Amino acid sequence: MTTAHAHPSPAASAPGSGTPSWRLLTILSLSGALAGGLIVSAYRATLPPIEAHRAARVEAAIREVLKLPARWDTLYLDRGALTKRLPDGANPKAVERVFLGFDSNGNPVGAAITAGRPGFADIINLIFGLDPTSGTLLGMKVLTSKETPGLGDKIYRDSGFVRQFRGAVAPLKGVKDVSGKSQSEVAVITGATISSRTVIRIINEATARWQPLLQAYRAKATP
Amino acid sequence: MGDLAWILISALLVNNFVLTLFLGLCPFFGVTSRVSTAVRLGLANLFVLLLTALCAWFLNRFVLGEAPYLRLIAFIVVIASLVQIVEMAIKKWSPVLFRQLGIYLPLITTNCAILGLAIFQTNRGYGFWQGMAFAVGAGLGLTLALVLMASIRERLDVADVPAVARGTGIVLIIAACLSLAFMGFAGLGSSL
Amino acid sequence: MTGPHLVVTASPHLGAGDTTPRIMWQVVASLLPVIAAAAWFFGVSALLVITASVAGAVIAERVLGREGTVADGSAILTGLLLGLTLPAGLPLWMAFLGGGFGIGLGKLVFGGLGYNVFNPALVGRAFLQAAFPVAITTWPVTGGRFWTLRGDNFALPGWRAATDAVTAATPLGLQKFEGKGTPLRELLVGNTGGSLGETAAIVILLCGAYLAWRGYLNWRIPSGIFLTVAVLSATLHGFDARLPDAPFMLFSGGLVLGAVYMATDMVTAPVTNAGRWLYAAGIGVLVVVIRIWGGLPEGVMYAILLMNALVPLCNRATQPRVFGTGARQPGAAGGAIQ
Amino acid sequence: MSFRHGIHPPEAKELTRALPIRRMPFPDEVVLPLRQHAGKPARLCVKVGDHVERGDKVGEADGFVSVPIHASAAGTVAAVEWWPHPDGSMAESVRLRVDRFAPQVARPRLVPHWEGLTPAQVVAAVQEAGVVGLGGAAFPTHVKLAPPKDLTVHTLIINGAECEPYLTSDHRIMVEFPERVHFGIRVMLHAMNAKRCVIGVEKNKPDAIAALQATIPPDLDVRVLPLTVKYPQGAEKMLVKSVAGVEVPSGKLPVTVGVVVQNVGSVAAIAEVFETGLPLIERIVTVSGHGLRRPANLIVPVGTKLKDVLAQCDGVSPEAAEVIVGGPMMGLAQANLDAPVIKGTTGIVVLTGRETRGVAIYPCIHCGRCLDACPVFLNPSLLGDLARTNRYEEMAAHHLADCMLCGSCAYVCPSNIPLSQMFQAGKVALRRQLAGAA
Amino acid sequence: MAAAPAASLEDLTRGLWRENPVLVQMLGLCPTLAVTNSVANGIAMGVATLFVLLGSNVLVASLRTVIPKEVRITSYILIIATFVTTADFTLEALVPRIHAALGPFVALIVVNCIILGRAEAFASRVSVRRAALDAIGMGTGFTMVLLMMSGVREVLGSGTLLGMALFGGRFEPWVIMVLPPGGFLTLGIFLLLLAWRAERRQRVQEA
Amino acid sequence: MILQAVLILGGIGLVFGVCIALANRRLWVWEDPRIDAVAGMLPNVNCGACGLPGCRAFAEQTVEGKIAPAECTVADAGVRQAIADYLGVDAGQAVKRVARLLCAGGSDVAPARAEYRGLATCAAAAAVAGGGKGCTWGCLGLADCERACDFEAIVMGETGLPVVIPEKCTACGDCVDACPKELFVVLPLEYPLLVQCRNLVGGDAALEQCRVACNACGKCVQDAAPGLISVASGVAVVDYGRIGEATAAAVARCPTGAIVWLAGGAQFEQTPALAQREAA
Ligand SMILES: Cc1cc2nc3c(=O)[nH]c(=O)nc-3n(C[C@H](O)[C@H](O)[C@H](O)COP(=O)(O)O)c2cc1C
Ligand SMILES: Cc1cc2nc3c(=O)[nH]c(=O)nc-3n(C[C@H](O)[C@H](O)[C@H](O)COP(=O)(O)O)c2cc1C
Ligand SMILES: Cc1cc2nc3c(=O)[nH]c(=O)nc-3n(C[C@H](O)[C@H](O)[C@H](O)COP(=O)(O)O)c2cc1C
Ligand SMILES: Cc1cc2nc3c(=O)[nH]c(=O)nc-3n(C[C@H](O)[C@H](O)[C@H](O)CO)c2cc1C
Ligand code: SF4
Ligand code: SF4
Ligand code: SF4
Ligand code: SF4
Ligand code: FES
Repeated sequence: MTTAHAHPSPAASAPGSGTPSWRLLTILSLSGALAGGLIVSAYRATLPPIEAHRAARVEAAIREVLKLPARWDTLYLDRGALTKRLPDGANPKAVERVFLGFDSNGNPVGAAITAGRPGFADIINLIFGLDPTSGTLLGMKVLTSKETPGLGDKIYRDSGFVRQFRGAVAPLKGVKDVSGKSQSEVAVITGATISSRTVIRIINEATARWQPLLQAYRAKATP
Repeated sequence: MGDLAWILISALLVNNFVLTLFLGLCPFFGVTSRVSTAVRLGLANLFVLLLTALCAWFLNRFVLGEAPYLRLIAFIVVIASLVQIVEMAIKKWSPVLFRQLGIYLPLITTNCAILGLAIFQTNRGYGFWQGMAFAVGAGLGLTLALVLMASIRERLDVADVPAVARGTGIVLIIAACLSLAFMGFAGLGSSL
Repeated sequence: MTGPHLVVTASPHLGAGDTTPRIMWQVVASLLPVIAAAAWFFGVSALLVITASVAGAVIAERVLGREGTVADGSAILTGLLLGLTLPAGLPLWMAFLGGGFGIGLGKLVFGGLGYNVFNPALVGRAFLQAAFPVAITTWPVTGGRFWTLRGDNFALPGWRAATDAVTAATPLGLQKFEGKGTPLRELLVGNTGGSLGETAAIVILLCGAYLAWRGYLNWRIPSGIFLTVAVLSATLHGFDARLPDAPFMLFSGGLVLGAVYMATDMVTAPVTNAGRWLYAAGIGVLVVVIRIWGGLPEGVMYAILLMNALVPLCNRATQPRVFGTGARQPGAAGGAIQ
Repeated sequence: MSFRHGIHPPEAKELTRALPIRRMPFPDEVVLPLRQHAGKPARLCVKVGDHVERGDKVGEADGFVSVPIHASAAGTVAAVEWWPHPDGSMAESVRLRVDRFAPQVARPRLVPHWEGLTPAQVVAAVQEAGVVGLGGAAFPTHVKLAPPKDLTVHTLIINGAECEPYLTSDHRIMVEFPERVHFGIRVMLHAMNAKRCVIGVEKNKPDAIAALQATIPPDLDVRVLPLTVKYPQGAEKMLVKSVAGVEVPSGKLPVTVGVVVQNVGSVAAIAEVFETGLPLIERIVTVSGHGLRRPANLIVPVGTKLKDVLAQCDGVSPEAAEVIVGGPMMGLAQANLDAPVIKGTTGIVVLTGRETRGVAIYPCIHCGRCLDACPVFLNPSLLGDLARTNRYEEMAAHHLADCMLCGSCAYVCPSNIPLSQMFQAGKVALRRQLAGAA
Repeated sequence: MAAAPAASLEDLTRGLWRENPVLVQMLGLCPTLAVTNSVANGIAMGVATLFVLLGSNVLVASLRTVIPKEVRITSYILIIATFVTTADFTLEALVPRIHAALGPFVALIVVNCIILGRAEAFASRVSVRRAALDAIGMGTGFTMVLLMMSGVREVLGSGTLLGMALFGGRFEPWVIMVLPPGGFLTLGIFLLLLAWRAERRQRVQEA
Repeated sequence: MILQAVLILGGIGLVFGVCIALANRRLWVWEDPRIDAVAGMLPNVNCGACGLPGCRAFAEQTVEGKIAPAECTVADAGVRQAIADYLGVDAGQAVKRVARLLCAGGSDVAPARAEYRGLATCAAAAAVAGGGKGCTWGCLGLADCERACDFEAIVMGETGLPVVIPEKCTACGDCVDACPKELFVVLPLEYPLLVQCRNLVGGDAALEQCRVACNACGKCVQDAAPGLISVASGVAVVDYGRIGEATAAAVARCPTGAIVWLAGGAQFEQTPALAQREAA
């Protein structure tokens, strides 16, 4: 690669002259190798803690929304069905997945599902626990959001709001005042109606999508 | 389709690159004294953004799958080289445009909006068309912000701006007002 | 000849007699009925909030502005209009801050009267809305005794308002988030929740008609806004009956106050009549878009601010066609500023 | 019958509307600037000490777009020197001590009879008689009577609009001498080989309309057209639009659309010239204003000092603040009452302190009133902003050249911005820039 | 090359105020505005930038005789990108929360004009020592501005400093300060105040 | 891993290296880099004193050798020398020229005849009855020239006349363009003789308008070298082509002081207040 603007005098006006090409190439290759080497070493050195952090974050989220399961399986979506095995040749990062949790007796307690959609400011990503048989929610945790501090961020700061999802039955309904008549009612936060309704909508959409898949998986796994 | 529309609208208005994400402030503050130049720079940026989205998609898809750690360096090198080629082309074919954009053309390379687009696109796992929609939205959003700022600054050219505010001070205040106004688009497309 | 003491001035030696301060003070005067209506619905709190925002605006103008500009009345007008867009229960320190910010950063840094690009009252309000989104969306109910405060008006500067007042959702909030309508009569009379000046549509329309008749506001702007909003919302309502109908869209929220008093601020509106139609249509469209598809129940303020930003371009696109030429003035190419 | 935009200033014509024209006595001294008309100034042709008779030339026409200057009274040339001009500058002038005892009577014809003259000879005679447009611009009338060969004139438009407040001289001419107007039309039509004539008169002069209507000679195609009362109805291009419905292209003369506009006063002056055989040495001036003791419509010898004319009207009242030559919309304020009445002086208006515009100027609030007032559809608000920041080239790009300085914009501006003054200064600056570049 | 102590001091302090990259040179505004909604973010960003600046300046200065002119920009970008990637990984390993909050802006240090600008305009012409001093000065100047900005924005916008509540429960935070307009507003007001001070000082001097 | 990294980076580098090399060959436009360098050294105030449209044009012409570095009167001697050294040419010589005002009629000696009200600029006032000043040629004192000067070389004096500070004046000619009365001329500083009046009225009439007017008495014409000064149309005119023959004797008998002997200095004796301001 050469840059065009650095000719010191009219005499040197022929393009690319000055330094011989072989030298440029050597230097570039050398620096490329050097850069690559440095980066790779940095990557190697930091990979374990980074992976650990990421895993810990996922783990904490799953634990929270599945009410402390004993262990969990990762189920991948492969050709319209859930499987435990990663499809061949697929990039593990690019395949959609859910986490199926079990209690200490080995009974499934529910699935942790991640989902997202645009909220008030940008996309809200959350994870929630779902008992696929009854449609009962086990918990909800917002992973990332950019909602307004003081308003929209109540969807994860307001513990009252978050607590409502534990035990609620999907599909949920956002209301201003809970009548107590239905298990599906969730009171939206005043001043953050949009954000709260987005949370509800994410859960409803994700439930509609994953519940049948999970049920089918369970049906297949039981016999 | 709805997804693409949201990506476009979001990058254009709701999460405007300049006014809410703070990407591309150098041209926003530097090259907005005349509307005509701002339009051209905006469109040049749109063009480079499209190129970038294309490159990023290509690199992510075919080159970097195995080596995510090289993402940044690959992006920057590829984009820088591409822009350099574009720059030479403009210098050759439109010397007037080249002179007007002056030193800012090479700076498109070192412009946050470009690299930011590539990074966002990667982090959000956008596919090809999503990437294109994102680039178009971002580019138009950048152009919109540049043109608005330039038209306002042209108006202020004949205003009696107090000495302390002349220069960058007033430009930042305008940016703040524009950014406030763009808050009106918040939640657009998140329809309940 | 020892003649008279001669004065020489440029032609024309006569003037139409209107002056900028007179226009401003006339608009101030025309707001008095609106303020009275606010006081009727929200009691003493209304007057307190308006006073605080006027004080903020005037003090900023006095301290930061050029000598003697308070007398032109524009700062007071800004303060009044800002006050009228605020909820009655707002802590006074916030209203004061809004007035100061609006004048300081919305007007004086641009060079003062005539040079600002954005409507200073709305810059003040947008600032407050972004800074204190909870306080500014806490809408007290109308009615009640005159002397009862409608909120924690006297919260200490910097302190949060105690939330004990009776509040209600605005008609727009009700419509957007709960799908509940409000009777048109209530909207027209103003017996609904909302900011001080936005509730009594009828009073504002009457005052606006007076101003338009006197030539102090350009009738094209409110007409264009009302027309656009009516047509658009009627069409959308026709497609989807759950969306609000045109009368509701017209008379709820700040549309009437915004269209009559704020979009018409000539400093921040286009100078050409064609540009004004364009500007008005833009505001109308944005209001409908934000109200129906946006995250906020109300979009008048943002619509006006956004169109304020587009005013230079509106002007540029609508330069008059010069007598005896086929061509407009240089617009896009030649660079019409303003 | 109107054009778009424009304004409605108070007319204030009642002060002199009904006052018959009267002749003022000769002053002791007249001052004849050699530059009284558009085009090249006249060339001096007398020396100090020379004696001249009334109607004798003191200056020769210098080229085609120029006219001679004639002595308006018999007397002796006292000096040839720089003298205050009503446009505010100093001009080379012939100072004539009027011979008190000279008979000032009609002399043998200096201008030939018009019958039998070819159009070209009429044009030459008109030039020799020193006739210029009396509507204010003082453009040599014979030039307008000799349109370029490739253009034909189908209509002569007579400008009887007199839209300036206070002024009534044209009004009185139309009321008192309608036949003279028609005679002038006859001469002009002959000179231009045109057939049709329209006299445009604002509707606020019904007596003038009636008088003209009643005296139309049967053999002439003359029509009297009542016009909307609106300023600047009398501006040439506006009048053409009102009367003929066409816009004279920007930068072009009315003759390109086949019309020529002449002021009623000019027409009457031509008639008078051919009737009396004397060149243009006097004119009718409205002297009016609330700062004046006794307003009047006067026949004033050209060259009479303003102070002498004012003295004829019993002088100015104590409240008088500003003396304007011309009307209050476009006229020029005078710093020196020694300046003389010249051929283009339509009126002298004395305003009181109360009438003059205020001093406080506010920034432009973009109310757009000036855009709605400007009859040539400029953007005075923008031009004003550009002028304030000395951006003259951009003003030119925004058609400053089309501005006719009518002052409508400044009249309506609530911020009291002296827009037309700024535009005039801008035009001067541009002209100087051009001159500098050349 | 033994630079006089005065010159080294000059290299070090230039970036702090007189040629402050943000306030005077108007460089690197994107990160300055984007990440300053909390002090922790500001510090992390400042330190990361300082690290990259120091690394690249030193490397560029030490390689200045080796790198041919034709490929110098490319080489600088390579060098910078390497340091940035390293910084990015390190931040994610050490302070994952802050790394997440900074979003793409750590990676965007690559295109921060300050860094390329210093490499090109300064480090490529001087000794390693001077380049290092300059990097420290500029980096500190940048960090200082980030600290000032994020201090104001966090205190007003959240009522906290480094996450610790300052005013007790009844403080009403100015949410705008942590929103995008608040970034523009804070820097704008900073610049207005600076200009005002400079003007006043000049007036005092004249009087 | 390292190998992979190197391969990828190398691959990318190679592809684009080739692209750019190709592009370089086909698209590259040569521009003399010295222009940028010289432009960088110039003051970049784009004042036009050199007679060229801006500093970059000056840089182009210096590089081409069409104009000597010294012609930039704004740059100080060091900068001019630096440019000259850089280009290996001679810095050249430029005559120091300054703006001179052709009027001395301050408000103390040249009274106004009417009170001008309106826009406080000379250009605007000049269009209104000549600004109301008794002498219609004279300075209106509304400071258009002061505002036009980019170098703060013009200060309005006590009597409303602009005072040019020769040290700061770069002879850019902005004041010449700005003054609607065309009262400025740019002359070499060393030219000693100046008629500070443009009033064409002669004799006592001139003195009525202004006490320092040139009344065209012709005394200076008699006292100077024959033909050096002439009185044409009411005002004395110096033939600067023959300025070398000038002596101070020419101004000795001027009854009004309209003609002055400057001896290479500033034009007006600075008033005490002005001098103080300057000293501060
Ligand atoms: C500055 C600002 C920020 C806001 N942020 C959010 C938000 O993060 N989430 C949200 O749902 N609504 C947000 N809103 C929207 C309003 O608060 C909206 O009125 C509210 O969602 C409606 O709730 P309500 O029906 O309880 O009034 C915001 C509004 C403003 C002015
Ligand atoms: C430079 C100039 C040239 C003119 N040439 C002609 C001409 O050739 N023929 C003509 O009929 N009128 C000519 N006119 C006269 C104009 O048509 C017009 O009558 C005159 O400018 C006065 O009009 P006003 O008072 O509306 O400005 C000319 C005017 C000017 C200023
Ligand atoms: C704004 C404006 C108003 C004018 N008003 C009149 C008027 O009322 N009457 C008139 O005779 N001429 C008026 N004129 C002058 C005419 O434009 C034109 O010069 C004149 O009618 C031509 O006739 P003349 O050459 O015989 O004077 C006006 C000019 C301008 C620019
Ligand atoms: C009809 C009319 C409406 C106005 N509306 C506003 C307004 O909404 N906000 C405001 O700050 N000033 C308003 N003003 C006052 C004035 O124009 C304003 O202070 C300027 O924007 C300050 O430069 C208005 C003035 C008029 C005549
Ligand atoms: S003076 Fe010029 S700009 Fe003003 S109204 Fe008349 S023509 Fe239009
Ligand atoms: S009339 Fe005056 S205030 Fe109104 S737009 Fe025109 S110049 Fe501005
Ligand atoms: S010299 Fe000219 S520009 Fe300067 S103040 Fe005098 S008249 Fe005005
Ligand atoms: S007479 Fe001469 S010196 Fe006096 S004011 Fe006039 S031009 Fe100036
Ligand atoms: S720092 Fe973001 S574009 Fe320059």
